[in-house]
Amino acid sequence: MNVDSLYQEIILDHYKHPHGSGLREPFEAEVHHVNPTCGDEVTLRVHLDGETVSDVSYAAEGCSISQASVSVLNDLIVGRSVDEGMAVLDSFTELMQGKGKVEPDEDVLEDGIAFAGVAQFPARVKCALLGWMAWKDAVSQALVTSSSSDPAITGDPT
Amino acid sequence: MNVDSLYQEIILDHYKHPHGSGLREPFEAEVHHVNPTCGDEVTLRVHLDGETVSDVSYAAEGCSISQASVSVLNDLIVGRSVDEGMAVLDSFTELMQGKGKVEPDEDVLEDGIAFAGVAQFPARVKCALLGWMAWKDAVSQALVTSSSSDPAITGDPT
Amino acid sequence: MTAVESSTTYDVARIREDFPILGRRLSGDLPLVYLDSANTSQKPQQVVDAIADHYAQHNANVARAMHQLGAEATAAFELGRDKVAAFIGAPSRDEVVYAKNASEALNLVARVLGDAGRIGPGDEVVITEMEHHSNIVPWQQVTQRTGATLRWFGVTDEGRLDLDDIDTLITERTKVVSLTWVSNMLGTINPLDVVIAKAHSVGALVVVDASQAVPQIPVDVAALGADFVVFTGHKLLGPTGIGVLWGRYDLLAELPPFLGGGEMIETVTMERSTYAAPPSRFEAGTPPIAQSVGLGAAIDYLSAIGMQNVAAHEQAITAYALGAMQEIDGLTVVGPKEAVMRGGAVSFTLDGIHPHDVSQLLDSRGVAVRAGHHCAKPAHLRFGVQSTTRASFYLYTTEQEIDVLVEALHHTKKYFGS
Amino acid sequence: MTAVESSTTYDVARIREDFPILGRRLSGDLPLVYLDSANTSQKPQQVVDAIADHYAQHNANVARAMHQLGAEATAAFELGRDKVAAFIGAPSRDEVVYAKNASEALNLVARVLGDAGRIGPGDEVVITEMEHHSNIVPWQQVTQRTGATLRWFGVTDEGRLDLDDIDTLITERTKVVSLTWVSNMLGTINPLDVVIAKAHSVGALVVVDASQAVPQIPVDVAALGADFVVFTGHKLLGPTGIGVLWGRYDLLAELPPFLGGGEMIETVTMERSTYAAPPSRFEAGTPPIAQSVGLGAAIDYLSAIGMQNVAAHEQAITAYALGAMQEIDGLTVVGPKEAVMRGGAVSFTLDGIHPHDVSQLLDSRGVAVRAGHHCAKPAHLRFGVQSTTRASFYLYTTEQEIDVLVEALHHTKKYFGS
Ligand SMILES: Cc1ncc(COP(=O)(O)O)c(C=O)c1O
Ligand SMILES: Cc1ncc(COP(=O)(O)O)c(C=O)c1O
Repeated sequence: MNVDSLYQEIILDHYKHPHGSGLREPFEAEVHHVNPTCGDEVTLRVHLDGETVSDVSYAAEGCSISQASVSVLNDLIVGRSVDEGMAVLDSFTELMQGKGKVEPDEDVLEDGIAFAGVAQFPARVKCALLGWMAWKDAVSQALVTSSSSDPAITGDPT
Repeated sequence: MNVDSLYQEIILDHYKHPHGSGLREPFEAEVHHVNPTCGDEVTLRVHLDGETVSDVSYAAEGCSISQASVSVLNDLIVGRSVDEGMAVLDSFTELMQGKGKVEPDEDVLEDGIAFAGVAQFPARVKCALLGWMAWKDAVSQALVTSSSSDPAITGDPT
Repeated sequence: MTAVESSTTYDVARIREDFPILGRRLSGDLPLVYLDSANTSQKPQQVVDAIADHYAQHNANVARAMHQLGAEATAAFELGRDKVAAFIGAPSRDEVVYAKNASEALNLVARVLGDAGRIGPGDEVVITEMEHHSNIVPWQQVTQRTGATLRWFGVTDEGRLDLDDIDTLITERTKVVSLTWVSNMLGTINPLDVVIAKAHSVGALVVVDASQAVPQIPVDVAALGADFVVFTGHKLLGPTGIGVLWGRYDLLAELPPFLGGGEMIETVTMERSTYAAPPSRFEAGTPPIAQSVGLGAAIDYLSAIGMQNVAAHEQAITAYALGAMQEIDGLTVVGPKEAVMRGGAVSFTLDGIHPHDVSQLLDSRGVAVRAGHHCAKPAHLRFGVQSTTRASFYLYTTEQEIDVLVEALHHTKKYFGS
Repeated sequence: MTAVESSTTYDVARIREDFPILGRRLSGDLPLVYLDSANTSQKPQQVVDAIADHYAQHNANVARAMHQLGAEATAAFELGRDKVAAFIGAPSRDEVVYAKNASEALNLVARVLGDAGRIGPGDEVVITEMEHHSNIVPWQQVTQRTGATLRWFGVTDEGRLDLDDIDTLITERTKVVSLTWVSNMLGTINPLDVVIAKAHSVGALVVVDASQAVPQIPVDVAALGADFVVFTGHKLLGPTGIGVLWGRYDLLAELPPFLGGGEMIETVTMERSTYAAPPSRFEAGTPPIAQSVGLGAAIDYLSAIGMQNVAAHEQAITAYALGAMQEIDGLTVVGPKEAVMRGGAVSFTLDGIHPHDVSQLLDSRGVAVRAGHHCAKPAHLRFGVQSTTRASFYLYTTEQEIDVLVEALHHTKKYFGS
């Protein structure tokens, strides 16, 4: 367990220069997730355009791993269909929970393969998954919203 | 720890032929004590005549030790003054809690010295003390009753 | 003949070697004959070592520590939970909540059902006359607090659950039915399927006290179909200080927390708190870390032998004991007299000799049994006795030990001249 | 110069030999530098052995067993209680109630005070902003349930209890004041005498969370004058699975039970139950038997060293650490910055580096610290931080270990380029 395998250059880059950070409109769902162990937090919004995830915006407060991971999520998910996004989520989750024994697929995960090292640090897996769990939650809520109302209407669903 | 030192002949005699058993009138106080561990029970009444304990009557359900001990109590206490009775109680309690290291005084405890062996069986000490604790409780209640009302009046203090 | 087959492969002498205490000599250099396993079981060396090794090499607090020791301790602690879940056939590890013992687990269920308003005025809770006090008092407390009514099944002369009244007992008013799987006093194994089906038909929840069941019979909570199942580590070759509540996840997820504090929260401000998902929601404070490791080792030990084999041995030794003991003049077994739908606890009376005195005399021969009400006063009252003596058996009990018991009972009779 | 004298006789190298885990090598063959004792303490071999020996040679259930093993186990279990009582200066052993941890003990007090009607509509409970979640959530729960109001002391910029408001906070409406003796996050030692005097002057009860105090300072509950004092075994060299509630006997004797079940009863019928005297009344089910034995061994260990000496060492090592750490650029101690009225937990931030990342880098050097909110979210909020890194020390901590910490912090800064 070498700490350098955890703090890959790519991760530190995303941490210092997060992609797509900030909360934007429009959005169909906003969620707030907390890692109860350490207090890391993320507020995350999803904007769907039909089947397409046209935006994932967020405000995150947390460690390098949790912040870099939501930045990579933004890269990987925006512009994809919900189904494709879910497939990426599955593959990222599988990597994280694989205890270092799962070989990441660069075609699917792109920069996300840098998180392979995190899987060897069980306490950090939750950090890496925080944003992804928030996205999963937000998407399910957005799908409910968009199926029960005019998908074009957006707003603050408090 | 020889079981014969617990089951002295004297104890088995008192167990088989308890002295003063049965509930009698008059009495100033009646108490019901239970050994929560095993369920042994005693109902015990005290009748005071001025300073003198003129009767201790009881109905006991329990093991040989608890039954023999209340029978010995009846022998030792009835006819004594409350203060003398309390002194005997103290000396019996001291013997029971002495872990086998206290030398019993036959002048004070008479047949009670047969309980010296019980002190080596911690689980049985509570059995031996059940009736004595009940008596202590009953006497304190009787003293309250007799000091707050005509000492000649007796009845059922339920 | 599988029974014979399994008894030839079941090597009790080999098993006993794992239990250091079974080699103990008592006062008078007598060998220990431990027949008090329904009270608490003995521990194999494997469990003792797992606990010692944890403290000596891997100790740290769990969940909240990010360092290597913390990761080791967390993994070891949660592995214990995985083992418990697998052992009882729980659909998910998140359905396994740790408590300090079975009593706390039962109180937890009773308290949160009350707090959640699932037990209220006019509602009824149904228990049985053969329950352990830990499955009586919490229901008395919650029904008193909420204005509900406590009702109970009676027990037949044979020591079986009296199901005659089931249709008048379990009605639309019934919100909870809580009963033991195996009685710790009578030994009776209850027909849970009948009770669970009836309770569910009226929409009541079923709590099963499996404290005496999990140690001696294979348990599959998913197949059982109850809503909550409770048991305790120390009767299962495990350490003191740990109990288990298994609950259906959807129910646990709906219920409010029990104790408040560290580890059970999602977020805390001075004004208000939100709570974590199960099982954390019900586990306030530092959990039983080393105890989970020890319980896991106990489960590994039992699983290696096979719970089917443990159950077969328990059955065989109980049949042997019931036969031998009932040949003694003046000895009356309180509870089912044959080893049918019956666990390995045999309570009895001996004419004219108080149970304390019986157990004391047995102890003088090295035979450890329990005397008293066994935390089941109502069941004793039902049979008109204040207390009984109880011999109880486990995977390490031998027929020779039963023979020593019987011999010691004869000696007891002689000693007290009856 | 008594300080120098006691530090010459205090042989930390000798003490470390008793803790097998301190010889652990971590990943990369690095020696363990354990600076997470406020989270949980390590265990000396003496404690590990006492527990193992209990299970292997003396295991039985307590109170209810009459056989020799039962007598041994009961004596060992109750001896643990005697040791706890003596260690904290309890006037009577019957004032020592065992819980599973400090959190349960705090919940116990909050629940029974609520159930007893001692906290009701219009009443107020006062806590502080520096409490551990386990001394916040139970009071939120009980005030919500009973219609009472929760109020709290603030914390000054220096991390001290803000006593300015004491006269408006603690009033005739106040029924309970519950506060920590030593903060697990800030390290602050609170002026309990002032708070207790004020609370008692208005007739309020005082609950002291001594979870961080009993391990590091000599405690005399009789001299302290609080009504309840709570602490936990695992921070005191003892096992997990045991906590202690000390309570004034007259109060305990008045209060209703908490959990219902075996061992806490006087008598049980199906209709109703009566309850045993304290401490049994509050200890339902099989108690933490082996844990009491282990805690007793821990107390023996600490007493042999002398709590005065343990406290002096804690003071000295904390002063050394505060000095060395605060020389690091960008490091800010959250809490009192000098070792005055202060325990051995030092929480800090490092500019631009998240505490998780700090603790991860320290771990890569073998240094075990805690990162996060330390179950004290409100205290973090007070200082405008979401989390901190905390190094905490105990009787086995050396100056060399602090030096390794400081060196590792410099490395961390370099690693993250700040
Ligand atoms: C001040 C304080 N109170 C309460 C607790 C809770 O102790 P436990 O987790 O053993 O219940 C802790 C430790 O976590 C603490 O530091
Ligand atoms: C049937 C039954 N239920 C509950 C309990 C309580 O278990 P514990 O004392 O571990 O809480 C016991 C054992 O004492 C039992 O036999």
